[in-house]
Amino acid sequence: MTVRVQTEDFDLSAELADFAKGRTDVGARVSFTGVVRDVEGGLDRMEIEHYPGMTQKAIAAMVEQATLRWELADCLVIHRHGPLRPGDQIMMVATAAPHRVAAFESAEFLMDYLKSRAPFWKKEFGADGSCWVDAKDEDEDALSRWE
Amino acid sequence: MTVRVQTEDFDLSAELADFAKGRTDVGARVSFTGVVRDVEGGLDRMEIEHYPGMTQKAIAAMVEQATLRWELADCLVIHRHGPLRPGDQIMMVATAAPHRVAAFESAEFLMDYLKSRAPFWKKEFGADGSCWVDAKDEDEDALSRWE
Amino acid sequence: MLDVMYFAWVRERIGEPRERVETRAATVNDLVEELRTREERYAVAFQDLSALRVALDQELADFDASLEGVREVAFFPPMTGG
Amino acid sequence: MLDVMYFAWVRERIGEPRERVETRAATVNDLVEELRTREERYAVAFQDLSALRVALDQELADFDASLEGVREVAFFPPMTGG
Repeated sequence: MTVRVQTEDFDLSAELADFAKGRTDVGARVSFTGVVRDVEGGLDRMEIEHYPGMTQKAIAAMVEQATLRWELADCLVIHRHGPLRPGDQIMMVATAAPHRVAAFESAEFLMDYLKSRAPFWKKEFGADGSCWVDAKDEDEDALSRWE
Repeated sequence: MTVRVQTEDFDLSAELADFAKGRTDVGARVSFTGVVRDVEGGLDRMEIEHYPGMTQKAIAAMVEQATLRWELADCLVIHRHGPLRPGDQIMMVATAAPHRVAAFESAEFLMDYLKSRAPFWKKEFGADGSCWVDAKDEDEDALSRWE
Repeated sequence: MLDVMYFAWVRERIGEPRERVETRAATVNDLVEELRTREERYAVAFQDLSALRVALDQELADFDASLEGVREVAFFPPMTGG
Repeated sequence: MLDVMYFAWVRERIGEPRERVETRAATVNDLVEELRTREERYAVAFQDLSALRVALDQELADFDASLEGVREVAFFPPMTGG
């Protein structure tokens, strides 16, 4: 189980190349990658602020919850902070499990919690100035699925 | 949208490295990889038989259904046939979408349909002889989620 | 004339992957009945239809589907892809 | 004495990322009340508590939570990770 919070980009390919590889008890591997979108074409950059003392611990606690809930062989979370451009990778989650349902559900569980419970805040900078990205009700609602 | 049915292995890293990359309308990418498991330690190899005339068409139809149901920027399915060893990759699905829910759901939809509706049959060879892998009721039941 | 194909353990029980079948069967069920009476190996392979699936011209179909215009019929167990 | 930290637009409204606060507030709500009366910028930042979240010693908490034994309090808007 690995959690990394960093400003540097990550190489999804390299991360997945060795992820839970060669284990004969793993039938399913799922990965999710979040990417900076520029919906209206006016986004110059995004800056992600975080709470250094809390971030790593908060994510590790989510991973811990996932391992209690599902039979997981391995789990990896990487989340970036700092300035990012449209098309840049923001974060990734990877899960490895005996069965596909556990691999999918645990990855979705981690994503839902990262969205609303990991201490990150996104600010967008564009031609029209800057603004903090609002949390979405649907992201908060997504958590109810796991309660 | 790409569908490949092949005996050769695939490089997940290389496949994902360029998958829907550089598109600023894509916020989420999900990948699933299925791997040969050796649950009881007695598996020598698995052989996957398929129905050449039907396989590609059947999978393409599933991908088509997924694109009608979710807003997808891209979709990739690779499925192997022939002899495979424990730990070998069997298949992969990758989806790219504006939002994470579409990326996750479409990947799960494709997996559920591939399990029970793509014309592949698995035979396991071990110390105790060989046997065809039975379809599981839970895999058939999983389809009801999408009806 | 139909191309009839068999996969997985159906193929193993029939003993060949495909054959040309001269038939006037109107439906898949009729074809199955015809084959069953031919030889013991067909009777064995088609013993329990609930354990079988059928595709007509490479599309999944039901056993009561018509064979009119069909060129290729395939019999196989439930699929185990993924 | 408490370490009080601010993130995102709360930090921008307060004008600094952290400060040491001398207080005898018993709960987070009490601390918020104290800060509000200090200066206009606190009143602005803490105007609508439903738009804020609080963490005590780096764990999410409620505004009625006790500050007993707490060393670090952080205020911020709802998180937008992932």
